[in-house]
Amino acid sequence: MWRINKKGYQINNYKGLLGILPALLFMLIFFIGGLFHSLTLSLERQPLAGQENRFWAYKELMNQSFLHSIMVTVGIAAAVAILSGISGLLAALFLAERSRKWKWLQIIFQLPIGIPHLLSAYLLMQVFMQSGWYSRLAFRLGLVDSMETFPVLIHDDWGIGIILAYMWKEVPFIVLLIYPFIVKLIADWKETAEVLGGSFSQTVRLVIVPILLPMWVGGMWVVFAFTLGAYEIPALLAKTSFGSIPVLAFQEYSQFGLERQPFAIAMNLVLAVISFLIGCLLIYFQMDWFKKGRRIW
Amino acid sequence: MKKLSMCLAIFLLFLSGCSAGTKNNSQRVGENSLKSDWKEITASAKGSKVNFFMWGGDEGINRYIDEWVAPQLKDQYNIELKRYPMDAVEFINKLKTEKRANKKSGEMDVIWINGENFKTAKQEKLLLGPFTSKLPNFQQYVDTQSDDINYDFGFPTEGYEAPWGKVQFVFAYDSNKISNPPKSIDELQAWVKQNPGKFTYPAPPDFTGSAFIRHVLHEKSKDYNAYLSKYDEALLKGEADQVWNVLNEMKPSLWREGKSYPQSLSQLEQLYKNGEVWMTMGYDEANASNLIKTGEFPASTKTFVLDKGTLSNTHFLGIPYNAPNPDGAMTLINFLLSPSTQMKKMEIEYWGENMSLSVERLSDKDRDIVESIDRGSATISQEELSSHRIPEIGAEYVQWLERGWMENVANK
Amino acid sequence: MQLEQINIQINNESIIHSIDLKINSGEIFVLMGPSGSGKTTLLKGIAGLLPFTSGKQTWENGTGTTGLVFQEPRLFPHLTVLENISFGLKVRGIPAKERKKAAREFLKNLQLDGLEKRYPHQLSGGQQQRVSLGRALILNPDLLLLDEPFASLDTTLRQDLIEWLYDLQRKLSFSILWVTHYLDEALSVADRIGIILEGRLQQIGTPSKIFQNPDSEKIAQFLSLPNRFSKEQWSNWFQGELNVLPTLNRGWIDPNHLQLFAGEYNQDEDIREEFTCMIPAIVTKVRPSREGYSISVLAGNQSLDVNTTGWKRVPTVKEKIRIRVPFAQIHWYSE
Amino acid sequence: MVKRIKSPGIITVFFVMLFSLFLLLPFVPLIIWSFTKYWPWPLLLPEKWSMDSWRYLFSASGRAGEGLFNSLIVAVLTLVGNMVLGIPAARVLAQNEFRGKMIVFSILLAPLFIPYTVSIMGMYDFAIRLDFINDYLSVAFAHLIITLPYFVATIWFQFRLIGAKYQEAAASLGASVSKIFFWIEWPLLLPAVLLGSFLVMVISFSQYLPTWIMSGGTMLTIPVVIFPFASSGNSSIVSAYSLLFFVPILVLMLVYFLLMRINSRKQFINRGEDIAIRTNKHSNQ
Repeated sequence: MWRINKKGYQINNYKGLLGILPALLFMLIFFIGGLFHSLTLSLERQPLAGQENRFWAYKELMNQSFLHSIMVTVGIAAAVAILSGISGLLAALFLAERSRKWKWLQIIFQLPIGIPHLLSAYLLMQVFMQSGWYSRLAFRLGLVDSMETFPVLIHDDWGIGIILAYMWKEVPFIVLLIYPFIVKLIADWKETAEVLGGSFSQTVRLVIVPILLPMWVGGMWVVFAFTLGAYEIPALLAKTSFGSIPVLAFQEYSQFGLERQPFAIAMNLVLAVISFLIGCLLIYFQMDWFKKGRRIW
Repeated sequence: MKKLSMCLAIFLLFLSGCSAGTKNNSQRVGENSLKSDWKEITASAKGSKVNFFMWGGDEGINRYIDEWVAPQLKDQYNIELKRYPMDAVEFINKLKTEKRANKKSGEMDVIWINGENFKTAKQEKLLLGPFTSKLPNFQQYVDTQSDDINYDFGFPTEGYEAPWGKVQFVFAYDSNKISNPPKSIDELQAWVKQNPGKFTYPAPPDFTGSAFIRHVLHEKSKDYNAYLSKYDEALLKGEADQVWNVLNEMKPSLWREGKSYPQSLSQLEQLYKNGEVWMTMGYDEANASNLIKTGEFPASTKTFVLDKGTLSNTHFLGIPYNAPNPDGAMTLINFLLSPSTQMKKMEIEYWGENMSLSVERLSDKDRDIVESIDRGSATISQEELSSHRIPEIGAEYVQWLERGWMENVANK
Repeated sequence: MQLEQINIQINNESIIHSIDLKINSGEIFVLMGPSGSGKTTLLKGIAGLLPFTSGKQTWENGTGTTGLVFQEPRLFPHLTVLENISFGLKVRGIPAKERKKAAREFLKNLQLDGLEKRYPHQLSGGQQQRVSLGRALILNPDLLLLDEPFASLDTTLRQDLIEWLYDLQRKLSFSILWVTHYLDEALSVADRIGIILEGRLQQIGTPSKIFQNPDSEKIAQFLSLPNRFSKEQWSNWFQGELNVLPTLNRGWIDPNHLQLFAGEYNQDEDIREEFTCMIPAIVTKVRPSREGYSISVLAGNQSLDVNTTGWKRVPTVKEKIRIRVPFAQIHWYSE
Repeated sequence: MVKRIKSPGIITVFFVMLFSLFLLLPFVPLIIWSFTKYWPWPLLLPEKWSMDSWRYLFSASGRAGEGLFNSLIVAVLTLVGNMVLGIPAARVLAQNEFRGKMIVFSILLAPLFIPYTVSIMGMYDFAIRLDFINDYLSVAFAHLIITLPYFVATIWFQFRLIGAKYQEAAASLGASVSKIFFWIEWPLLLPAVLLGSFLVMVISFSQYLPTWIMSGGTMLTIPVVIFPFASSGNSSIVSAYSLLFFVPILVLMLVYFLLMRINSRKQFINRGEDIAIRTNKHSNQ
């Protein structure tokens, strides 16, 4: 036995930690390095454009309309995250309850996963625009008599089209993420709760959702961070003056010359910082939840 | 953790070392080509590969390059042509970054540019240099003295780019829905009021939308020709308000009450195809005919120009400073400027676009052929187009207008 | 509670066959059976987790409630001890104040005072299982169903908890249907024992009845009764016809009732007025036990177990000995 | 008494049905659009049908084959990178406790939680200096950044489920570390590796910006081929391309389910669903 402890299976062995090094270095160099390099780029002086101050890009950001843009971007991301989270949870619960009989439903819920965001924006535009397919269906059903009477869902004032397109992509993502855990949790706890008199909905509310919470919220966070930084969907579906930051940043980045690129990068960095701060808050909560026994494994 | 921070430090050193190296000027790979004569160039281009970076959103243009140009080039010069679909803004940005990173050998041999892109490229020394004088076809068939060859949106070309084609801005409409299209911006304004929701234009800085607001400027300006000379911000500032007024007056009767605009010409065309709007527009006089041919536009689509004329411009082909195969690039450009290649381009089957060559310089036989080419049902006659042509203004004005539109129209 | 002709099928596979069972109020009924015999299925059926395919479940007072405790504690990991215990009250819609008060009071019975704010992963195994029991008991079930509740605990802890639960049950006098495969557990708590084999309830009776008169060889085998032989074998050893009911064709005898004699046969030693026989045998194994020795012998080709009390003399392996069998101590049963 | 499970309310069913339609219906006009060029409002179905878009797709200009091929190569390279970097990292994270573990884990998962656009803008600058690396490889690098968090998380979770008991048993029988991995852990890990690989390939297939940046626009994967059309609004061709894009995804899905089925026949697996099934079997006794 002594021999095995000494040279056998490497738990708590310093050498055993080597395995993480390649992945860690890779992420440090390319991801963190890229971030850092972006930061230095955003702090570049642009004497040609009359920008001598190192922080000119950030100074220029401090104005009413950018603040508004932050609110809009964060608001949309939060709305997408929360709506996708709730719908995804409900759908996953439903699928987990009757997955055997309704296997085809699962397939439907996994379809959008493979579609890039660009195409999803395109797909949704094709159906939701005023001259889109749903409008034609509504016309056939006699619900509208001209395309103008069909509600404005794409390029609208409230970003409904954007939210719909993101939900089309992200609800299946949430389902994919939490479905196996819900199946496991139901298997683990349904009987126990039933024996104590809990109905299925009580089991879900009092047991499954609380235990799932860290994973579920984590998934919503991923959706939030992605939505915050993604370009394709607002670019295609937002109204002209909507002010989504990734779109503004990409316009600056690609259309107004090299000297405006630091400005574009600065915009994106602000988003990254917001995402990071919210992330820190979440990690704090996760640790707390973890202490309180909310873990699946 | 110590190790990690060391790695990070090394990496950062590496990065800063790289950016320090950027400041040195590099010698150009392609300079030799610019010094060689045509024979040497074609000889060294034999058997090589040319990467052609161009906007890839049109099926007809792509087919023209891939199905007609590429095989011919292979046959005649033994050069392999590879088309890469990319927007001009994107490859100019790529070049800029490559320049900053001091990358000596890039990927692009020939790029399709004009206007702002060309200006940026030339100003930031992203182009190889003056090369058009080397091309036999350029010398022989192009009207080297004309302004639309020597100026690209008011910016002197100086041989840094070779003209590939000429296009003119036209409006398109469905003749089943509109019998009598407006002939001026004023009439358009009136028409829009009568037919609320049936007209819109792409939001600048989209290329087409930007051109549309320049037509407003053209019609409202006291002296449009003043814009053709040196950039003067005060001049534009003085007249811009009128432009915004016109556009803002139109706004409540636009599609979606002007609360939103199509993001691109394609979105506008989509609206037109679906029947949401009754009019579209574009910087290509043959586009409507093309789309009728492919079945995307209703056959009743017609085009018109404004009485005071519409903008026209020339688009060009350039060679980046770090082209891996400048000899092949020049051979390709020369081939693209040959009469037969240009005439093929005019055919509605592929592209339908006007050629950049001067018709007067063609042989009699070729001239007959050009005249017999069918340019499609919606394309208006060459005479009418030529007589309603107005020149483009400087790229600075264009950018100023684009930003101004966002501030004064979109966000109002 | 009474069960009549209960059948349970799962996926068209019959697990429980026509079971009739009555559990009186205040009694502890222990259900024993090998794994796979359908114990858990029956429990779940009674608890309402599985539907009965056919049959009737009735209660003395019309309706009744059950509480089920599993082998693993199955405590909700995200709830404190107090919250776990009051879970059942919560789902019944009892206001927070009341259920907390009830749960706190109940903690004393569970000997868990002071632990109410702990999370399950901060408790020992025994504490966890007590919480699990408390969680079911606080609902005052008419019948508590226990599915090998202490099987995963170590022996001393198990015995302590059995003791504790027994006392609690006698105090609060609820009835228990207790599934276990530990004989000692069964014997120390059971008012009655039921044996279930292959989905059929084979025998019900008091512990002593079950052991003295197993209904079949299968049950005897399950109970691992020692020294089981057929009537023919016993007749051979007793050299004559035995005075037993003809339906009872097998018999077993406890190793403690067998006596071991070393050396030559001595008539004087056999003076008691008893019907006995002596079997010559060879010692094959000797193991010490708490009382003395537990010895395996071979008589012909039959193996017997004999216990000796006291530590006086130990027969050695391969030694020739004889075994004295008192006929009166043999328990007869039918195959 | 335990309440019997009621069938879910009509509202729930309605909600799920509505959502299924929401997910499914947009594909209908997509398919129709790929077979027509002109389809104005309010026609529910076009009057004229045409195969032009499909013909174009498979013509020399359409580059469907080239796009598929390149996408596949990049995806496979990305997958290999994920295996090489991800599995050892996940193993360490799951089986070892060390100081700074939270930080290391956060760094590996960072691209999930911090919008990576900004990092890619920095990488853009950086990528140019790496032009000695093969295009396929450098694109795979960018995809690796985006996919690695998903892969590591999936594998890590499976390692946690497996626990250390089998490895300890094998070690006590004298198996070496490599043998433990290949004989014990790998088979148990397989379902997670399959799921992770599926995710990685699907995500890699759909990347536009990173592909574009790292190759300088020269790597013609399917999204890069589609993009100019998507922004040009040629509905018919975009639809045809989108459907083409769907083919490898569907094939992958099929392969995934097939492999999972083969695998689960061979052994008991600890994935969530299987646990459920196993628990049910257990309770059936």
